[in-house]
Amino acid sequence: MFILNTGRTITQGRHVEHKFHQGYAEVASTCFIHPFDLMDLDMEEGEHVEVASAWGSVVLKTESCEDLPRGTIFVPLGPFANHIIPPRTHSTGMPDFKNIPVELTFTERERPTQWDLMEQLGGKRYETL
Amino acid sequence: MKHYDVVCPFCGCLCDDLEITVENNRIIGVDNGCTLGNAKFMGKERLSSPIRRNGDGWETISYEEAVGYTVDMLLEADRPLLYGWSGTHGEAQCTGVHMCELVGGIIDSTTSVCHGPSILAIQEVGHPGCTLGRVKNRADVVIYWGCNPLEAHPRHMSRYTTYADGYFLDNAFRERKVIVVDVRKTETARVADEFVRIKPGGDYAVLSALRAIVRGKGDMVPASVAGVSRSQLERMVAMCKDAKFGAVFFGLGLTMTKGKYKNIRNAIELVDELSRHTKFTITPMRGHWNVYGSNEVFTWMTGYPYAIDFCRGIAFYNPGETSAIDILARKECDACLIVGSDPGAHFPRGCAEHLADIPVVVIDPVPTMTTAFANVQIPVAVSGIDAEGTAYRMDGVPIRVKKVIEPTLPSDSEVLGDIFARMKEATGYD
Amino acid sequence: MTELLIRNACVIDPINDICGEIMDIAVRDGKIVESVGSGAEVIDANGNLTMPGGVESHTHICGTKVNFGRYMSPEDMRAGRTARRGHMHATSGYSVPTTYGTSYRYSAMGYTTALEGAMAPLEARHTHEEFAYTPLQDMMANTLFDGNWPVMQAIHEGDHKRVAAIVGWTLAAVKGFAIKLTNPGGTEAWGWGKDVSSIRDPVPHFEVTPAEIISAMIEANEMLNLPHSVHLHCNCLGKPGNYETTLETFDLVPNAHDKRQSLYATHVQFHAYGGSSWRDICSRSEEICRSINSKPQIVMDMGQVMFGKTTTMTADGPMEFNLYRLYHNKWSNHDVELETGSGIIPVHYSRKNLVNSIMWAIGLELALLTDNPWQCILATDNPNGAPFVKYPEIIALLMSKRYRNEVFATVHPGTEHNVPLAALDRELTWNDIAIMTRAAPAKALGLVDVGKGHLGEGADADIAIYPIDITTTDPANAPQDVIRAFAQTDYTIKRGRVVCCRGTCTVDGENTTIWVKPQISENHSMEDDPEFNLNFDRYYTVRKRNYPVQEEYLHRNLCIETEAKL
Amino acid sequence: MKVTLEVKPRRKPYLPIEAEGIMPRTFFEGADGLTVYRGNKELALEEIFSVAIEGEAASVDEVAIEILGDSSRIKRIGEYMDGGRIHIAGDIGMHCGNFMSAGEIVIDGNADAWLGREMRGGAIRCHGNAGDYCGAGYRGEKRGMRGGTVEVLGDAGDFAAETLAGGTVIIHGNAGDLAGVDMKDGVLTIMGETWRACANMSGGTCYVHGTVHDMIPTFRNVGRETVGGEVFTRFAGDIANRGKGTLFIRNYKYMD
Repeated sequence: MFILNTGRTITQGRHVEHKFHQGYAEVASTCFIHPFDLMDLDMEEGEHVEVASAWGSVVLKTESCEDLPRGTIFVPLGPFANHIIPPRTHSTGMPDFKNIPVELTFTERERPTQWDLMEQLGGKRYETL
Repeated sequence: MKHYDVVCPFCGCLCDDLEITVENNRIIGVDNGCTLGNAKFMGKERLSSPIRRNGDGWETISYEEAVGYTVDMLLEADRPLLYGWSGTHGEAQCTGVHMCELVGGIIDSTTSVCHGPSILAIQEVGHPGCTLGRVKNRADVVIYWGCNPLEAHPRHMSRYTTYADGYFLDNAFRERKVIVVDVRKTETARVADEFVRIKPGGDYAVLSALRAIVRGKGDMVPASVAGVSRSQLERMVAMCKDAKFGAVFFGLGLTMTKGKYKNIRNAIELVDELSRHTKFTITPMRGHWNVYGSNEVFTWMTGYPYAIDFCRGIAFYNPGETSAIDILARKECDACLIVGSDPGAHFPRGCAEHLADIPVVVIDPVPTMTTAFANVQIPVAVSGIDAEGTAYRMDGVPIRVKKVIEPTLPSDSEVLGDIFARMKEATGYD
Repeated sequence: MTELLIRNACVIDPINDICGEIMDIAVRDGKIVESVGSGAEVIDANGNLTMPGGVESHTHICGTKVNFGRYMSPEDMRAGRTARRGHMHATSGYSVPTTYGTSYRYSAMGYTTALEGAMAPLEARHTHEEFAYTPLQDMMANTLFDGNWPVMQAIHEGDHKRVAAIVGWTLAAVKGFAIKLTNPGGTEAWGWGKDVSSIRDPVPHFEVTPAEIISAMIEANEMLNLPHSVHLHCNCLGKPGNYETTLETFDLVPNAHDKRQSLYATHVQFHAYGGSSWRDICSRSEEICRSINSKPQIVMDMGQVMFGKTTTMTADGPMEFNLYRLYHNKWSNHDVELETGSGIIPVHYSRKNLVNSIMWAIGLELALLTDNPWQCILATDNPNGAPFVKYPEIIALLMSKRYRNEVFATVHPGTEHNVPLAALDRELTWNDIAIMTRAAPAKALGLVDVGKGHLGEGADADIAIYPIDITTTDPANAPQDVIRAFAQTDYTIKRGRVVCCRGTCTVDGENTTIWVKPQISENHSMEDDPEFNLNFDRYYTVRKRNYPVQEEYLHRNLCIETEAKL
Repeated sequence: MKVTLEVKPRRKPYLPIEAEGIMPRTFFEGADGLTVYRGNKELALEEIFSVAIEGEAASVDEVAIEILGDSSRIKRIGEYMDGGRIHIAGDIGMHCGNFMSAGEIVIDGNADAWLGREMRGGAIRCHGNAGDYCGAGYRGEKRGMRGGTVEVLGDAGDFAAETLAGGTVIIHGNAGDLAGVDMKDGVLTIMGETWRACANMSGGTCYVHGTVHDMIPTFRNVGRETVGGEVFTRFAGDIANRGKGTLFIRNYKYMD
């Protein structure tokens, strides 16, 4: 079991006003993980991982990061992270955007695009007219 | 043409020293801005006219039609949610409150997913704060707790703390001590004099321990608290007590983690305790450029800073019940107007799913993830680029954001003003 | 052209020496006129008490600190909620109501003009934004200079013209109305968690004393020819024994103006304490009033405390921290760079508490011991002493010895040994009350010439008609009738329109912001002063270019341009 | 008098119904024209409930209200209740028994958040689970529940008995995170386990018969003490605050 934290990063921030770009999807679908944890999972950096919480699962691309404590992963805030974040707030108004237990499994599946995720939730992709 | 001292409408720092070069009504250069602000000023992908979801696709519609749709949607709803507001200027937020009051809906801003918990804490114990210049000119100890300014507020340290000149400091950079408290070693942690790494979910315990040490009861604190040794906590307290002016800044690392607002309350009570020994202040690192403005406007107009429910005519406030996440996750609204915000991207999926089930109007200059859930989207001018108005910095200082290019689309206040006027007409309110 | 005729009004208009005369009042296009045509709208006052609209010369109702009081107090908000109705928006709050709540309640009490007591220049834009949502009163703002760096530096250099020049530039830039000093020097010391302990105690680093700041600012005020005088919240607020500081401060004040006072001392109740601790605190109202009675150059307001819950808020940051240590309730503080501070805590003044009871008595004593009612204005430093909705009760207390005795019997039994109130038999008259609630504040603020505080020809048609017949009501024996009458007008008329009728506001309203612009010669202008500009951009966190409040925030406004002697 | 209210099916079943009028005094005084709200729409009671009233009452305490059907989204039942009885056969929505001062509410199912918020007196018994903020206070108000009893036979959510200032809260199952946080007075009893109990408490007493996880590190261990035949570790705290509360715990674990 891993602990998922989400948060801002500068690259996420740079793309946040242009969310339908590929660059945004790249950034927001990155799973930062300690290199030793990657080794334990028998994975290489850049391979895809399915991250599953009690609320859903999503495919992300791994990126190794020694600054993280072992046993934790970090995903920039955005639609990918939110695909597995619980909508409950403990009646405080604020969801658990941090400190969420998740399971990680290697996958060969492609990452979805941000529009794929929105369509899974009942939305409709917007392509420039 | 060059515009000087332009205000950046990106984050709560509201840097007001940008230089924007404009040619043929297009921005071609940004000086002094950070990478986040620059990206916003240089952004190009805007919608040029309202769009409507049409079966399996999208069609462009007129402003007239879009406004009409919005008016009908709001007036027909039993419990409409009016959400967003942090990405627009104060004048538009005021109209939003009047609209909400008129239709009997719920109005909430992105506060509920950033510093809402800080407000709940302030409502319990108050807030010893100050404007950022007070910190810049005086602070010799700066604590960043659960925030990463180098990535989220890139100029915070250079304008207001570590790297800024201070009147009372000869060599500010050397004289200021920086303490970073976080669960991971962030970019900001790398430049800290002291990095305190906490186990996830352990902030509250560490804050309690610090308070006990400040009160002289350190001997009762266990040797290790949530991954932090007592000796490091004692060192931290000594640095704080020795400070002439200490400033705590905190971010989503405290508001979003376990315990939510109780973490902030504990941090504020630590600052209260330190204030008995020396000068100490605490400031939330507000995210959106005008999220604090939404709190100010909502407060003077309704009495409450966010999550206000007007369904019963009077203002009712109960974050956890009247806040956007809870309303959507519990499917407690039947229409939604979203202004300058992107819950599609930034809310947990359970919330977005309800948006797919109800009529939604989005007012936003650019297509966002929320566009996917919109029945209608109305593009507007960007506040701070081609529309002007009031914004409130993270410390409460009001600044007027400017217009550097001539708008080709109406501003938020104009579109909302139009909707409100039509609503008043339809309800016979003069 | 719109015309209005108020018939059968029993008018008290102290500025025009009218006291209880039954007469008609004619109004055309928002101004009082000699007569109107037969087509004018008619209001029958039925012989009821009719006065100029109330003028509030010290209240905290708009701006950063007030809004923070709301923001941190949802428990206060739920105490006074009303739904949207007709022209009235929803309101919330008791001691710190929403802007609409404040405006409607003042209007129901007949108030048509109000001075916000404290505005930090850096945050002036906020105050002006809230003015726009306080639609039924004309508004103006005291502007804080108690810890202003460039001002203190100029005082230290002995350059009082520069002091005036900086003040003049700032007032015009932030669209302020008057100079406010809150615990001068103390708010800067609070930047280090300290305070000043007397008017001779130098401010850390800046090496000027509160006394020097006060004197220099009085001089600057007159150089700038401002309509109002310096408006001072004395040092050492709320501290036992502080009356000495207050008296010393009063002794600093020259008689520098022929039409009005040279110093407005606000909420003097909080500055009239004897004793050396909370244990032996007592009233020194007699000494304070002796000083006031001999100094026509000073006008004060009461700062009356009334029992119940309220919220204290002031720019006096260190004082609020002391209160926090006393009450252990929630505490907010907000220092403003290079300028001032502020603090907020909720309090509950209890009649069972000896100190609170003494405070209650002192405020009344100040009003009863001041010989000339023009020198003592009725105010609670809203909401610090009490929410302004308590004014009718204060009026009744001042007009009725019997009512005072009744209330006195309910306060802490130790009170009578510490205050002279029980021995004071004076009962104020209707005319005294009219002076203390409209004529004197208008005169003190310098607003008589722009048409406030009186009903003479050419004055603004701001009129309050209270449902009481003063020819048949004996206020000394009917305090409840007095309270009822002053709590709600039959009609409040603003700019010639009925804006509130028996508590219901009848228009959306649009107020006027009154501000000053001193005309300063170019060689004293701070516009292009190199030193001022350099330090500004170096030490403020807002660029000088972005500091002035833009015209967009003014809406309807009245700019008083003054000829500065500079 | 027996009042039976059966919830009718609704077209928008998730929209909450606010029904603070539903309490014994209303029916005792005559409930003609009683309305409830669906969002901003004011509706006759009969639009939401099938209503049956039998018998008479000589005092408010002789009024018994029975609520049947899906009442999980009905809010504010029994708000300001001052006598009589309410029985809820299923689940109940938020704010049940807010500010109540007397009488009894029995819930057979689960209760949503803010059960007995700022309660002054009377009794609430919930046979299922209670949501967050069970027996807690209002936003910004220093003192929460001040009197009466809330008893939950199942589990309670987070922030149970937050700012408790009087009365008794008993949770027979587990209580979530920060039970008894900022409590000032009164008694909180948790039969199961809980997390970070009584953080920042400044008065009152709490008993935890199970384990406290992530125990707050600023409580002073006073020693073993037997209460009602059970051996507890007694703590004084919270010393981060002024250390005036008492906490009896069977087992505890710090986050070290």
